[in-house]
Amino acid sequence: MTKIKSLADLKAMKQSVQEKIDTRAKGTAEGLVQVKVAMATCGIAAGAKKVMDYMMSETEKRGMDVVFTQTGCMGYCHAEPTIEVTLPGNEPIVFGYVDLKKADEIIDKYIKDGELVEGIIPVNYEKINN
Amino acid sequence: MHLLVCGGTGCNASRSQEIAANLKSSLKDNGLENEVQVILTGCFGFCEKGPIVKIMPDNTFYTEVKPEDATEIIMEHVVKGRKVTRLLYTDPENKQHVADSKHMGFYKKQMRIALRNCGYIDPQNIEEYIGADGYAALAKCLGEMTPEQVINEIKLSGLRGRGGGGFPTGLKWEIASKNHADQKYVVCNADEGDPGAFMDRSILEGDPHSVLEAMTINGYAIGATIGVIYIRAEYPLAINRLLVAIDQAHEYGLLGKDILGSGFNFDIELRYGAGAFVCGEETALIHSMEGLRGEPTFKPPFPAQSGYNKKPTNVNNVETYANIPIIITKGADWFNKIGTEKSKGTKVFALAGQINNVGLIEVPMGITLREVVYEIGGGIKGGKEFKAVQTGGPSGGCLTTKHLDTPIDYDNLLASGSMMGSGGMVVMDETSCMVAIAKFYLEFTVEESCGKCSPCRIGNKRLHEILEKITKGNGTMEDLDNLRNLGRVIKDASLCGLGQTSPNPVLSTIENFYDEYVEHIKDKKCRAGVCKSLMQYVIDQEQCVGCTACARNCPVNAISGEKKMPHFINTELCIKCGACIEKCKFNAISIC
Amino acid sequence: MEKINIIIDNKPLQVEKGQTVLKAAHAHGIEIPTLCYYELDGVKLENRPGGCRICVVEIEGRKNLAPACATEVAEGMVIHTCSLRVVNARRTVLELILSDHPADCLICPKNGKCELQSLAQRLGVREIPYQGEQSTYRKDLSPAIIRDVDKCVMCRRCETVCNIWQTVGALSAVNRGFQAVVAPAFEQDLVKSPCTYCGQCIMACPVGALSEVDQTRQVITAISDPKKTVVVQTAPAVRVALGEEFGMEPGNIVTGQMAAALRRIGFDYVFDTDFAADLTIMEEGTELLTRISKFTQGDKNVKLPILTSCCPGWVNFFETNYSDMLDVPSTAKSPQQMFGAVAKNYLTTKLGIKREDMVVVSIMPCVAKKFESQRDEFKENGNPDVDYSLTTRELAELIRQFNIDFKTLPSEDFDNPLGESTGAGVIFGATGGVIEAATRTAYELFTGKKLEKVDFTELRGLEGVREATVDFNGTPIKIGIAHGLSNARQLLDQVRKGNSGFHAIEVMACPGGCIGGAGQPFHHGNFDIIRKRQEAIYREDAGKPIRKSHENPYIQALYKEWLGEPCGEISHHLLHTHYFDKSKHIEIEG
Amino acid sequence: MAKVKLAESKINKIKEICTSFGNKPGEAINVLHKVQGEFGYLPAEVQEVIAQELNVSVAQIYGIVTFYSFFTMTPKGEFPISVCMGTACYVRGAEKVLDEFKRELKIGVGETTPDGKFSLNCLRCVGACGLAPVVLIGEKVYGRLTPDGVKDILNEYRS
Repeated sequence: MTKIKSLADLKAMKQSVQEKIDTRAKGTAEGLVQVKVAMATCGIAAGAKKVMDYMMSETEKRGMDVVFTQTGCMGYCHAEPTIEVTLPGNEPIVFGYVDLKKADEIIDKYIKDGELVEGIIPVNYEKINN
Repeated sequence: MHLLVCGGTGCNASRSQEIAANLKSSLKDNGLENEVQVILTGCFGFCEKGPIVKIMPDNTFYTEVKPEDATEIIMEHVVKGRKVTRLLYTDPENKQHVADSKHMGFYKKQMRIALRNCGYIDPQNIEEYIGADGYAALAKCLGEMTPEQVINEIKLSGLRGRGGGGFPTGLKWEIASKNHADQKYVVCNADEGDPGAFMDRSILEGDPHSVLEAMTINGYAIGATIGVIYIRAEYPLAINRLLVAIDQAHEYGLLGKDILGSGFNFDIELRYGAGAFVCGEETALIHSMEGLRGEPTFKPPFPAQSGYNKKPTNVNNVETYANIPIIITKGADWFNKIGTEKSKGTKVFALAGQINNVGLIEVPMGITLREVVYEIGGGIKGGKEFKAVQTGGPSGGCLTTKHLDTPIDYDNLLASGSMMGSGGMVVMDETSCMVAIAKFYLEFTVEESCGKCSPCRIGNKRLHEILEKITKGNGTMEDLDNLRNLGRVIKDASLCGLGQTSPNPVLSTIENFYDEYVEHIKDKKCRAGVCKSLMQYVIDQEQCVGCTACARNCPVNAISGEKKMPHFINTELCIKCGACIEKCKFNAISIC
Repeated sequence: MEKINIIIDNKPLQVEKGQTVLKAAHAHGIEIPTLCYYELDGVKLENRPGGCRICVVEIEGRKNLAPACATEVAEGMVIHTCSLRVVNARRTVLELILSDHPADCLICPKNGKCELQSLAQRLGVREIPYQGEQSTYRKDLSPAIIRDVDKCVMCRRCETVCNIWQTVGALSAVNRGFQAVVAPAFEQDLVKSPCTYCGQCIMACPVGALSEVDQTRQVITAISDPKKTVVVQTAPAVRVALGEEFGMEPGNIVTGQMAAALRRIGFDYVFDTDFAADLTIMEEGTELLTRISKFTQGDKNVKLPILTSCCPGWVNFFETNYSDMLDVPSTAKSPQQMFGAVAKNYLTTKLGIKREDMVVVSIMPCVAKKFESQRDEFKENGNPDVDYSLTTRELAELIRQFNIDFKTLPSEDFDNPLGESTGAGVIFGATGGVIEAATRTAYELFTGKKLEKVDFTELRGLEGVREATVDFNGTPIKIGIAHGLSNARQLLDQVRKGNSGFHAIEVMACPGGCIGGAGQPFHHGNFDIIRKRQEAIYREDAGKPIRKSHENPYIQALYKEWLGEPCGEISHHLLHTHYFDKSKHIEIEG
Repeated sequence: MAKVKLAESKINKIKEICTSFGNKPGEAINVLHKVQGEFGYLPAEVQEVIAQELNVSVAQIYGIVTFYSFFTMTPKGEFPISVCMGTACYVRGAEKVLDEFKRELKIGVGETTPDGKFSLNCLRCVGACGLAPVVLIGEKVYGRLTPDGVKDILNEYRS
């Protein structure tokens, strides 16, 4: 069964996805933390998968409500693996050179307490609005 | 509150560590060490104005901060909440201080159009793509536009092929649409073979649906119902993501029969490349798709007339396609305001080599090399001297300090003896020998030449041999003339784009680094210390303490000497591997 | 034909639309040099990969030089064929090609006939500034063809001929870049490939990368041996081409001079393969008639159509590609081998000499004949029926070596009894000739009537595949003709399906038949030469007093004296053969 | 009659792959990819079977195999090592890393160690330029490699 049969279907789907994303971004729903892991060849080669798996299990262990998504290359190939953490109501922060130790630190300090840790990659471009 | 101090190489060299330390101690003095944290970050990519200190959450951006400014920042900004105006960034145009870094022009240096979704959405979730306005362009085309209107929009946008040559995309589509046939094809060239370029891979891995959507639009515009993606087999992840995306698009009715109820059918299949750079050339690519040796054929006929299976075929590369959906949704007028007069939009570059921020960047056409290297790229690694940037890979040439302020677009690059190519940008410092670089690229071309036409098959081999001779110290001045003549003839007389551009690395380095060639030939010297035959390793008898580390690590036992006595290198035996230099703790070994 | 206006070398010209720059220029007396370009217009064979870049010209408004052979003219096109830019590029490209080509011209089999050599001469190359590594490969010696690919210039002509015209698939471009070369699979020797030894690759090769095995030395040795009786036979197509080797116009018939020259060289008997061709018709024609009558009587064991088996390239081809149909071709040996069998069995007895003391040499327009003569089934205790098979070119070489002024040589006749032939034997040299000759005889034998018109023009021509139905007094006989193995494949595939409806099919591997054989003087792609040879063949036929094989008095005598009847006991042993499965079989290991 | 011998299971596998692509000559490259994926390399006998199944000359198949660097006729080692020689890796010292591999393994490029454990090859850009110089062992990517690190990496596989 095809899910989108017409323009209206597409628009409806866009709307609903947008809402979901917005909800996630604004973190209105019970202070959801969002973590994106750059999973392109560079990232994976540098160990992004391991980091993501580790963070997922660690946050779960600690009972933290974190949504993980994989995404494509963020462009910071020099600092792979890179992850982007968005705390409710905050600008996204990108961390580079994330190994398991750094992942622990990010969970313990930034995700838990909003305390920044070293390894931030300053974002140097604007996102265009669709 | 957080104080972010740039810990990038450039800023580090300008004592950013010291700044951080001073900030911390000043905070302590004020008893704020628990409320405010000082964090060292990666490079802000704004090294010209470094060191940088950024205050969060108010986004204040202090530039050219010195260690002694730390106290003032704490006292004024943190304690009293007043910005330190003199350290704020000054907008070069209106000379105004910019308090909020969001308003700094610097952040507009990069503009992500083709990469708009890379790093934002989950590439394996079509719903996220739809949420990011994905497939809206397709819906617009199918629902509101005629094929002619679609082509016209692309023509108006001024988009040019991002794969190398820069042929106007709209015009290409128009030619293919005007050739009538019972079957036409749309082909996405994802055989990114340029060593040092990986933007296509990143797009396919990060945003596969944008390519699928664009190909479908392309199919609608020219009247094709089958799309083929020709992708390098060396990109397993990209292949995987594409396969998932194609499945999802089918499932959601965005590929297949009667898309969005429009009656338009379109399907996409994959074909795998098998490691032949020449297959980036569209006629070679088509032969490879047909299961043959990927040898190019003479054009005309163009693929738009007779391509895959002898049917009209439109070939575009990945990055070109990634631009299409957003041009349709935002309109040609939006797109053609970006870039320069003849090169519209943005270009993705893979910044690599001796540069701090190796990575994928997307910049508007017309940006200068200086901005790319020193601002976005964070400058040269280890604070070394910038020497050249190689663009366009084996088809391109080198740009040097004199080109630092030339706006980058198709025509300017061509005029400076290089080309846009697929967008590899390899930055080189003084440790790169330009003769060796030319040789490196020629080695590549010799290996990748298909062998069909004589200038490329034999000519490039000869170019490589002459370069080899020069790097071995056996060159003559006559060789330079031969390189030039041969290079010109190969460009002029070769069958396809590979041969027509393969001498560029040689010709442009001769043009820009003539002295370095002459040094190799006349003085038998390689200033970068790369050409082994021209080097000799010597142990400084004063510096050497006789620790024997070098001798123990020499793979060919060329180093001798008594313990605690200065050592010697037997230059006859030495293979110039450099192992001794790496092991010497006393800087006693040098190359001359 | 629509005309358009172009300018070549400042000359405004009106040329045909759709033509290439090369042809448009040629039509107006401007000869742009070429190397990889090869065309046999008569059989629509074309090789223009645009790869050698020798024919590049400057077209105003284009960034790069364009190959004249592959560029179509367009209205208003301004072309320069000898601007400084073009001349420099052309010469540099040639110097590059020469830099990767052995300079052993003096001992090269193509010396004096090499297109690269002429090019170097024409462009006045005196030195090669770009010296460097030369590609080297193993030399490949097969029974008929020598591959010396160090000399290969990657023109791809042989590849095109082997794959497109012949569909043999022995050769392909392999490797890439500087290592690229044309070779059989796994760069193995030709003997391990499906090569049919048709030799058209040799004809196409502009240089000495492909050549035939030279046996002139062995022949001279045999002639000088007083113990040996050396007998020579000459194939029909040789007499209409040999003159070209001595500067005569193509189409000159030099039968008499050839016989005279052979005698001066020292052959003891100068005979004619045409005689054996007549004999072939007797055997093959009888076989055809037997098959037809058995077939019409409903004999299920009989296969139709019958396929001719005179062409050794063709025989190799069906043994490799149609091994499931080995009972379809005629079992009659080729004229060369019939001659050999008759010479070594009948003539030896007649002359009272031992088989070992007779050496049979054949002069053939063919390279595959060298292979055929070495087949095991054509040997008796290791002694072959035909000892040496020379090409037309090798004969010319012999004639020159023996200080003979061929042009002024007075004509002489062949020796008898194996020197007399009919017009039917002569036309074996052209495509459709064998089947026409067979028809002339079969008609009379089948109908018992005298044939009024011996010229079956419907069977002649140069179309790759031809079909005709001949009325055998109320019985329609459907005949198929193919020259070129790609065309043969078309017919054979129909036969394999069982719905062809043909009674007889003639196949020749080479363009135009034996007149375009690979042993003939090089035509360098000038198909007019083949056309003129073809005209000459039919002229020779028309001038013959007897034009039907069964009317050849020496043939009649041979049957009376020795063979008995066509397809009889002796024929079966000496004049017929069988075929082998040479296809590749995938077998389970272990 | 020329014979090509191959194990039954292999013949069947090749036939199966060819059939899955409709035995079309135009699918030759896809077929070769699949078959190489199955057997690790493309020996002559395998090419013979493919040629027969796709009804093209084996010379043509060999022409394709030798054209594309991805296809190989020699079996690779248990752990195939590929050193990236893309530009980014080259300017960051890939050559030195390659030299170290050669020295450690005592084999040249395109060769396999006598014990069949390692084979060494160069390839052009895996697209992980940010990690230059990059080496692949099997599917695993090692980035930011120095000659010093070569021995340690090999030791991971040597035991």
